[in-house]
Amino acid sequence: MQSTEQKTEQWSPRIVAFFCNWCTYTASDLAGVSRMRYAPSTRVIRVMCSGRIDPEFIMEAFAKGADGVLIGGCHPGDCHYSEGNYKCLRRYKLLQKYIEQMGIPKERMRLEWISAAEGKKLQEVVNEMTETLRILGPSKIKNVVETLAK
Amino acid sequence: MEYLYYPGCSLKSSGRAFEESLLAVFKSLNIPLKEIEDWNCCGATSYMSINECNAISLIARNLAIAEKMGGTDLMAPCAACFMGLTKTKNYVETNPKIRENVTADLKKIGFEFENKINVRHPLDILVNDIGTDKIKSQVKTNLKDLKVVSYYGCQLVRPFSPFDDQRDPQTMDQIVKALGAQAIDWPLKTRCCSGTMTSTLSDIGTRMNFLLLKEAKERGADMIITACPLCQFNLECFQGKISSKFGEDVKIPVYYFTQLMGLAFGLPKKEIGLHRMLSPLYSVTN
Amino acid sequence: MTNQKEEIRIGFYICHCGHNIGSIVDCPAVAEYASKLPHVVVSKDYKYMCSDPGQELIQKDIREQGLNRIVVASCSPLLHEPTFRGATAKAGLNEFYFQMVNIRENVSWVHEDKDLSLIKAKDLVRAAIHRVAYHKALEKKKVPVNPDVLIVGGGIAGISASLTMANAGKKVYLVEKDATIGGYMAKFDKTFPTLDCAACILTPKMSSVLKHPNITLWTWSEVSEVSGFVGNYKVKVTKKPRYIKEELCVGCLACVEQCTFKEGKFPDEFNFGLSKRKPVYMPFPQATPQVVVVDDKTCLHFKTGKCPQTCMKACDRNAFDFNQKPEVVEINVGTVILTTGFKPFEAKRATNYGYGKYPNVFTSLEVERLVNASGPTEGHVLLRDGKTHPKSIGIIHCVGSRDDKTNKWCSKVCCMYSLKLAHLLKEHSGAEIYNFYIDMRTPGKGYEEFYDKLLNEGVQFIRGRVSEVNDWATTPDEKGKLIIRAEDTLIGRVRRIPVDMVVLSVGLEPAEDAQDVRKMFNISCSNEGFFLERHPKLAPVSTFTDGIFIAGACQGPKDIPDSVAQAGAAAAEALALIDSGHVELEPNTACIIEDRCCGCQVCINMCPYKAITFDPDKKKSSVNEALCKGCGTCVASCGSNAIFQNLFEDEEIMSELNGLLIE
Amino acid sequence: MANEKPKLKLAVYWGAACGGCCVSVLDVHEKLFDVVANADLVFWPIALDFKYKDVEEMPDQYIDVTLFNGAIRNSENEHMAKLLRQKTKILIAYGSCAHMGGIPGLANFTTKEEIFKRVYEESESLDNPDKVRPTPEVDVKEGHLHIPHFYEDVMTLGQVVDVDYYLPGCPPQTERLVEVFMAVVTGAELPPKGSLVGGAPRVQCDDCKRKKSEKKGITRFYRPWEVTDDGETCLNEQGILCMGPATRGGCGVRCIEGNAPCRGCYGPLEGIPDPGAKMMSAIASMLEGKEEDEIDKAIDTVIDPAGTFYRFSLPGSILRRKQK
Repeated sequence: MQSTEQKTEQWSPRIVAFFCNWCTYTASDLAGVSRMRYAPSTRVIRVMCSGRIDPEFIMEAFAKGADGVLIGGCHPGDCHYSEGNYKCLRRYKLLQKYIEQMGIPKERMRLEWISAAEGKKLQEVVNEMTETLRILGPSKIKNVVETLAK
Repeated sequence: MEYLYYPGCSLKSSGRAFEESLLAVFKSLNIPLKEIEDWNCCGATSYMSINECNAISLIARNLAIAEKMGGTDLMAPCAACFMGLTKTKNYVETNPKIRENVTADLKKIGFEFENKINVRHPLDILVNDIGTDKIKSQVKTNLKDLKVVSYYGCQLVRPFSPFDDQRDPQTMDQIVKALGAQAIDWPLKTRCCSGTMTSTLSDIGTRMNFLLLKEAKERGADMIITACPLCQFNLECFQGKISSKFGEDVKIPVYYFTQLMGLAFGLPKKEIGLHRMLSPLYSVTN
Repeated sequence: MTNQKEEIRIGFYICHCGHNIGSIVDCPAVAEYASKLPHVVVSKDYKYMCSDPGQELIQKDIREQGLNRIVVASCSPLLHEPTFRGATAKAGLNEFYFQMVNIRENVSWVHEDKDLSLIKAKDLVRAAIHRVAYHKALEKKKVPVNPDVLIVGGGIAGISASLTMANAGKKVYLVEKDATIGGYMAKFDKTFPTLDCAACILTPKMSSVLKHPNITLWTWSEVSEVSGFVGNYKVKVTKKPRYIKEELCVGCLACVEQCTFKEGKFPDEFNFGLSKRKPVYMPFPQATPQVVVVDDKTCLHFKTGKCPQTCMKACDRNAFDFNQKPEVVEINVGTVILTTGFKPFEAKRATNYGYGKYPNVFTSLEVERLVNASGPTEGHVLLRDGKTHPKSIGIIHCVGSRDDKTNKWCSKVCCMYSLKLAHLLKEHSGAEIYNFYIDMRTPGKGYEEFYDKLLNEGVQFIRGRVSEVNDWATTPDEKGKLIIRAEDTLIGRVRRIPVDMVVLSVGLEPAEDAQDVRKMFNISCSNEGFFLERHPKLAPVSTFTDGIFIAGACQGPKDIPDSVAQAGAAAAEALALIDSGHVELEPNTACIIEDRCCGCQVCINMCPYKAITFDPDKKKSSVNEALCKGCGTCVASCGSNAIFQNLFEDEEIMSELNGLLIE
Repeated sequence: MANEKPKLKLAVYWGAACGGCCVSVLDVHEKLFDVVANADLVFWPIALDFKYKDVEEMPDQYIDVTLFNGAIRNSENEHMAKLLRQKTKILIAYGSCAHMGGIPGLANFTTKEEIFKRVYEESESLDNPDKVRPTPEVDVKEGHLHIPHFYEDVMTLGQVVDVDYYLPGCPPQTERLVEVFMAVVTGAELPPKGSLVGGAPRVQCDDCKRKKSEKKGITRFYRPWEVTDDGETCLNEQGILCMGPATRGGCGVRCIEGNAPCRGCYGPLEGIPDPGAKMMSAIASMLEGKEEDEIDKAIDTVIDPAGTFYRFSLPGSILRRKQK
């Protein structure tokens, strides 16, 4: 049980994490059962398949103040619904291009394949992303959006 | 495509025959080579064991130069160089601490090191890039009666074997076949040539070489070919001493595989450094 | 939209889970916080929500406080969602008015910082409370389970499972891709540790499979398509042409005798090429069914078209039909048991052992045939030349197992079968036997005792991984022998041992087609490629796909007893499902709002289950609820928001999202 | 007869707009007579000579219907929006610009500074050695001069005042305008405040005559000139990016009928918060390919996603503008 959790005095980013029920969400349970410590930055929203994730959700997350968005799906070829993860990947790729055009650093949005067996990977990914976001600092998207919507 | 070329010290001194034949053969296959500028030692000397970290940086400098010259593949014919460079690339790739250290060191001397150069061995290039068919097409001399054992030595395939089977390498044998000669299989392809022991612990060194030479002859080989200057040196230079010491004639020509290629391609003997060899190859050259 | 007329009354409960949650998350503080959130009428913390009193607490409040939405913050929904849904339903509220917050696996078990954990818990709770307001009443669909079962793979596991199911009165379809059932066990001479004859215990089972009224056996056949869902799978089986009318052939072998090839000419698969067969052949004497097969890759008729067809003429029952084409049969089953077995490690890959280079290096399976009385040498142990008797034999363990260069895993059966082969080889040839092993792994009833027996039989054991096998003779008497080099780690020296014959105890690998099979049946594989069980301890024969079970070596290296045991377990699981009569489906299916659908058909390709169809007259698409498995991929693809997914509607997810972020 | 009951007072105003919307009002052709028969145009800068003070002098709620087209780009736009809101019973955001920001909204991809730099310092046709920039307020001996403040961002009408109805389109389909107008005249029951009028309940594809199939399997997209449209197959299926699948119908698929892909000026369907997100999702859903590089290749052919999917709607989108 390695303690890789960051300390409080550091600013803790808020990551909205859309996890597939069958792989990454199960992996997060596994991480829990194995008491793997990781940064308390993620806020998980469970979906049945990464293919359900609508670009709308991700934009909304940023607009409402998320510092990052993490998508967790099954490894290629392992989708519980055979190909939902590929469909997610295609949308993600396009969205990524858009996000960058909108001046949002692409590091704020991340897609990872994390199988039900990879609690360790989940821990690493979350810690890694948390670090990256710390370096980027808090997202200003929310303020920008709000000042515009008088 | 053009390959960058890292000769290393041997090919400029004791192993000149290797360089000469290599360049000649590549020329006749018209594979462009470009020697990298201002290269330094490959690490095959004791400084590696004094401070590995600095040693790695020093070796990586060669890779950095190659990067700067804008190539993708760097060819290192000498087995020791090949191993040293592959090892360096591998360490930098897999060990973040080393990467940090190396990139920092090289930055100091003006290199933006990305470690993106592929380290290649001529055998790899000839078999996998050029292809044995192209080699076949160049053959002018009939070698069908020539029996050849290929001796790879240790460093080509151990600990890294990027292009050949670690336990039973094949590329040199493939070339022998392509040249129309008979490739004799033997289990000693990668067994130790005793490295520097021929001079430091000569009893052991010579015995190890005796075993190799004896087995080659036992299997009816007319010659041994190798890809390593040190192996070539060990196997060739002590044959007289060994024969008398063990009371058994183990004299057999030991050539670089590139020289055999040169012969097959009908290149002039001088161009492929035959004049530098101790044991003449009657069966082919006469 | 939420039903505007009804007032939303949310009950929130947070669980301490003893100290599991309570020690990190300040539960009372969260309850206090939640009580101020919109629509929250009741907000409580309790030691163990999943306990009966905990559940009664919810039910009581539903009745007395008129709650119509329930949120519980405790462990993972994958664990206790059913529990709390049940509690909700017991109180007369639709179970889908419930939402669960995971503050154990996702908070208290993975974080140490109490302040940040509290913030995170509040966020998650707020999200759930926003979300639940949008929940709708849904009905779980009950679908009947088709009692018929499909079993794929006719090895010992498949055979056992089939017989168990059939004896329980279920209709069984057993599909085997080879021409006979029996699998690897049929090739063995004896089985460890009891050394009873494999054929003697297997063949009776094989014939009872054939005779059993409840079993439909399709050999030389493969599953080619699977659709549907638990309880109602639709399966297409392709019967490969064997050019013999199965029902007519009695296995008299007249055709084989009369084949234009007077002698066997082609490597006999059953004997791993140690003998030759003709293009028309019976896989092996006890093959089940007793029906010959014509191999169209080697048969003259198919290769040249110029064959006298003496075989056909020899058949007095006119069983031949050279025009047979692949035939596809479609069956409906409720459950599936996969017993597709393994693939032996390909010895050539261990280049340092010289298999394929030195003729007298054999694989353990070849030797199984050599020592088999019905094998190519009638049980005589002979070298490749077919006449020399080996005087010394080296058996190398862990070939392709426990090796970074090939497979990391221990193949579990090799130690025991190597011991068995050592015994049989000694018995049949009297040769000196050397076993080279890394560790001797003999757990199992009577296994260690078997090892002891071998030690006393005078078989040599050398502890050390063999570095190489070569023909490098250093003394005249070594000429023509194979030299085994290994470090004897017990005496700490490298040894060179010359032998006449080397046996490579090859490990077990996932079957060639494991990936195709897993994709077809929509299950997962663990990293090394064996089928992944639902839970390594508590659900070893179930998969993540309901109604699909696994048994035998397809799940991981296994010996015969284990395979048979698993087959029984898988059969029991299948029977339990069948006898429950029906399955309940999560109502998270997708639905198309016809009025919004524009008929662009983007969604149709999204569905891996062909659940969406387009009606060209209406110019609308619609979802077949029975086929929809609820991934929601189509929902995201719709540019018109014409599709919604129950339990995961846009507004439900959006409100959860907003709840998460807006304090 | 119409003139028996008091005539409606009608105003048409433009914010940051091209003028097309104002002109489109004239596209009602002879129907214009029905309009004038029932209404007095009390304010219409593009066509009739009114002054702002005329509006200021009007009592509140004096105007029955105002068609406000154009986005909010500067202080003048905002001032007039607020003024007209105050003077109008029914304020209609008329056209894509007022509705979602429109083409002027694309300015949200840059900043005021960048725009001024380009216009007053870098423009090729420029002769401005002193790099003079507009100064909103300046005192000269003749007195105090002022021009509108240029805002940092473009906003939709709905983002500055509260809007009664939205009439989408660039420009709106004028038949729709007449319908709405007549509804007001005849006092028919009007849709709930804030709703979008003059749009179809379904997206473009519903009216599009082109052949659509379930097999999309697009491997790359083409710019319109890179391929020859067969004239009958769904443009997207031919790899020509068409916003139809996520764009509200009602325009009578004018562009597609003219063999040009839909650009999305009518915006998204009811209840969809972001115009581009859905389109991105739909487009990506038509792609095939599983290898990352295959997908990347396909995505690379979607030139400028933001500009394409938010051509008319950047300020009205969830993210509203490029981050600075």
